[in-house]
Amino acid sequence: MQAVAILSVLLLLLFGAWLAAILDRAGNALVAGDRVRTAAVRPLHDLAAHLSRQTTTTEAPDRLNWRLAPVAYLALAALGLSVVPLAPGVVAADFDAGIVLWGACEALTVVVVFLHGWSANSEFPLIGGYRYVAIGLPVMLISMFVLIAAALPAESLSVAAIVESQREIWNVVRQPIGLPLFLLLGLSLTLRGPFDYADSDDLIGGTRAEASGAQLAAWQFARLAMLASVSVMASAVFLGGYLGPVLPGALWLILKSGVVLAVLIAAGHLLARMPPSRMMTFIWTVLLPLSFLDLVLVGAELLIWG
Amino acid sequence: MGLIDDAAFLLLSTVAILSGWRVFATDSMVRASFLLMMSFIAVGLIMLLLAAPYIGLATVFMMAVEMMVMALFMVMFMMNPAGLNPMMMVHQHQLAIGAGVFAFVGLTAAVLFTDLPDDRVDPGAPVVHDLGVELLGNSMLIFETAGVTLLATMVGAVVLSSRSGRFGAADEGSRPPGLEVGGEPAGRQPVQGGGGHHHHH
Amino acid sequence: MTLTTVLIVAAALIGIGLYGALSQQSFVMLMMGLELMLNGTLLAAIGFWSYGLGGAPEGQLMAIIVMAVMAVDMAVGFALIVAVYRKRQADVTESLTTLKN
Amino acid sequence: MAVAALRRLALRGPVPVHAAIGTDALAAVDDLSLDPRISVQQSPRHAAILLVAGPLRDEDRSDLCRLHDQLPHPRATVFWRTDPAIQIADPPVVSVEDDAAATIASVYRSLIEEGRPSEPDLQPDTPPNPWRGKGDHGQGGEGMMGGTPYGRPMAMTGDDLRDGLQLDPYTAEFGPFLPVFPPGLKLRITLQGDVIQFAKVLRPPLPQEEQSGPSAALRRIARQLRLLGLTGQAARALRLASVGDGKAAGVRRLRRLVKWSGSGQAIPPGLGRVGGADVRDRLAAWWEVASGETAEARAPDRTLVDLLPGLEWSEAMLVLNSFDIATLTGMCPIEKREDKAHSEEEKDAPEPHDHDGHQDQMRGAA
Repeated sequence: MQAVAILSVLLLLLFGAWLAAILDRAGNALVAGDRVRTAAVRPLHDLAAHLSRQTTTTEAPDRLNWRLAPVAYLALAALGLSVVPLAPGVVAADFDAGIVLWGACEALTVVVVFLHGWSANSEFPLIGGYRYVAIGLPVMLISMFVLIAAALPAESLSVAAIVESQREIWNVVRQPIGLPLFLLLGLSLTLRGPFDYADSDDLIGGTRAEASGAQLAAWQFARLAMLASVSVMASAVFLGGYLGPVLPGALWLILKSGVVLAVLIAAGHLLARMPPSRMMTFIWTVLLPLSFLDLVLVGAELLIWG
Repeated sequence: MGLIDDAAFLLLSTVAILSGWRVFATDSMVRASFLLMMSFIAVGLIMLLLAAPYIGLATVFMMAVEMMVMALFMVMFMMNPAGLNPMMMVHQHQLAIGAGVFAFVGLTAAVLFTDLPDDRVDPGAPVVHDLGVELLGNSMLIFETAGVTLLATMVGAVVLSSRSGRFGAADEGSRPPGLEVGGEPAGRQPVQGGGGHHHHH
Repeated sequence: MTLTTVLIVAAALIGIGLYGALSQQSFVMLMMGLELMLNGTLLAAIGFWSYGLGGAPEGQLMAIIVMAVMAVDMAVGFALIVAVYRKRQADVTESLTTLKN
Repeated sequence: MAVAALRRLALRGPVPVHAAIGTDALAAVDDLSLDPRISVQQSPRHAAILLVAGPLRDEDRSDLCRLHDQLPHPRATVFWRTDPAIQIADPPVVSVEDDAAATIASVYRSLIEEGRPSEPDLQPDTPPNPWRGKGDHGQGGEGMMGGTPYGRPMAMTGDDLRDGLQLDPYTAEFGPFLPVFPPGLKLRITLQGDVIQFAKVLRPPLPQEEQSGPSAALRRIARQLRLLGLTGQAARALRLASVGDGKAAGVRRLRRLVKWSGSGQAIPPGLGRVGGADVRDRLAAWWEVASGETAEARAPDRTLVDLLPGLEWSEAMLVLNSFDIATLTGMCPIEKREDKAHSEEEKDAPEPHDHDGHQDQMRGAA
């Protein structure tokens, strides 16, 4: 069963990244008022174009870390996804402390993105890396609070138990602040839209500005895979995961994750990005207190009705 | 299973010790920080083997954040954070090596000559659950004390590191160190009339 | 993997950490030595808990305390570095011959 | 076999192009970017074709060479609306006026499929500052600090504008082909973290045609939207700008879409205040012009180098792109010699280091 789960995790990442690439392009075309002329093979064209170009280097980069960063990013996406039950009893890594493992992956993602920016030895990637640390760390704090809030009704840190605790009512109904805050984390983890402080256009691509060829392709793929991973996690923790009538559980999980993926991509295209200092103020004064409030409300709710 | 555990332990402890040693042997400060993080991650994974999943993963989680901050401080405060210039910033080197070796040998001898208990934790025990019950049950006072200590630390850290102090700006009359002990201030000179801050444009 | 091997690994980490804490001139590097020693301590605590206490939760509590100490060490250490740097623009131990000012 | 399949696949996507924009070519490149056959990339590292659009100044040529060498192989250069500024390929590819996209696509095809040789480096792959063999370990520095190891000046301390912590500032030259800058602008900027401490204009922006009217306003709005991360909306603005008439309804729809994005709140209030108007006001005025109304122009009362210090990088880019190019040029007086008014500020900035010839760094040329 575990072998099936591990294989499914890898397939889910691959398929999710592909779907995300297609939706991303379609979303951009929709917003731009273009004809949506995306095709299922279009991500392959981009991949082939990247692979047909040289992977350049800079003067005296931290080469080991630079080349490893995309791989590590992808590995974190896979590791984070591995604690999510894909169907009743099918989970690649059945930890008692699954949520903590996910939290560790979030923290390490910040490290990996910083390293990707740092090791290129060039200023735009470096600024991108700095900025990402400044924004990424507080966003991660927020996500820990909402995840703990989601774990409270389950009385367990295991993701499987959290899914099971939603048999009667989904967490998104019970704790409505949690899901939007967690989706913000998703935007931040995947360097997307309003939380794209690492790879943004005002920094000429930020941490990936000096990356080219196969390395760039790997980095972009890792970002999309992480997007898939976050979507699945969000649907497991807040939308009841594999729970649902009639259809088999795995299908429900995929459907819900697809919806979350679409919402994340739409948010990335529709929302404007603030300058980082303004965003810092917003996070520390509005979003973080909101996540405290979420935790307090869930605690009160469990005390009264639980 | 025992063999796999042993192999994993061997691998992880090698990583932990090697990366711990490389921390003080690499020129790049950023690499040093993340090597230390590697060491912590390896120790965290050993704890997973020792049936302490929460503590192990929490170590990984905490150390990733802590070493990220550490790396930023390295870049901020070191002259040569990328290690492009080779460097050796050590003092009392022989003594330090001696102390390190002595500590290792002493502790190892103590370990080897002590009759260690053998009361293995039951693999099926709900350790995370037990820990939670303990933290918010019998040991709640200790746990809360740790929390309050951390809060006090945060307040103290902010007070210490902020510029404006009770008696004016913290860098007022600040004086850069000399190139040798007790020497003339190097680099920028203290401004006449006090106040390390220059005009702000 | 026995308690003995776990403790020897912990001793090695403590030894390296002690070397770092004693030999490094830079404050930040010095703190890394301290952290490495605490890393060894943490491993030893968990090792004792795992092999010696038969799963009594107080052992894990000990580890949590060590982690809290690490966090305090980091935060206060960095704050002191910033404060000293503001005052003296110094980031190595040799620059501080006195605690005055 | 696999390689051939890979090439065929690669050819079916759009051509990744990086544009080096010269005089009177900004609007043309904006229009070109809407063509589905090509996709304009911000970073030269992500492109296969370098498009040189519009005439350049003589002094920009060495920057162009450096930019050219940053493209990964296989690469080619296409000149458009200009004579070949630098000798690269023989013969150089010059695009016809009306269909640059077709030329670019055919060059790309021949590059990928038909064995057109990739263009070699224009500059020798040597470090700009001699360093090899110097120092105790041949690293170029003198001891642990100082010197220019690997051609990099070691950062020394300087005041932080925000809280006075004296940490390492970093000085580099940006431009003249940086996509987030107006074309031709070259600045020497001292950064601490991502905060600009000091800026100096080395070269003013190049003049661009069409500085008034709804289309020009929409193009400027598009640049601003791109900085806010709204690439789709920016493309829509450019599309509206490229059609002649009957765009009032389109502009209304776009404006609503942009309003929902929260861009109004995203720009900090009071940012880049010049002549009583901040970035928000200037953006609002462009929307008025884009909707066919008129907005009064305010004469700038500050220079660019006064505006930028203290701003964080993305704020600075918002400010920089909130002026039309004629106004911005007026704000960029070139000081031949450091006059009295600026010499004091100069003193604060660390000794600027020359990065010319830093050929695999993007700072100078990109």
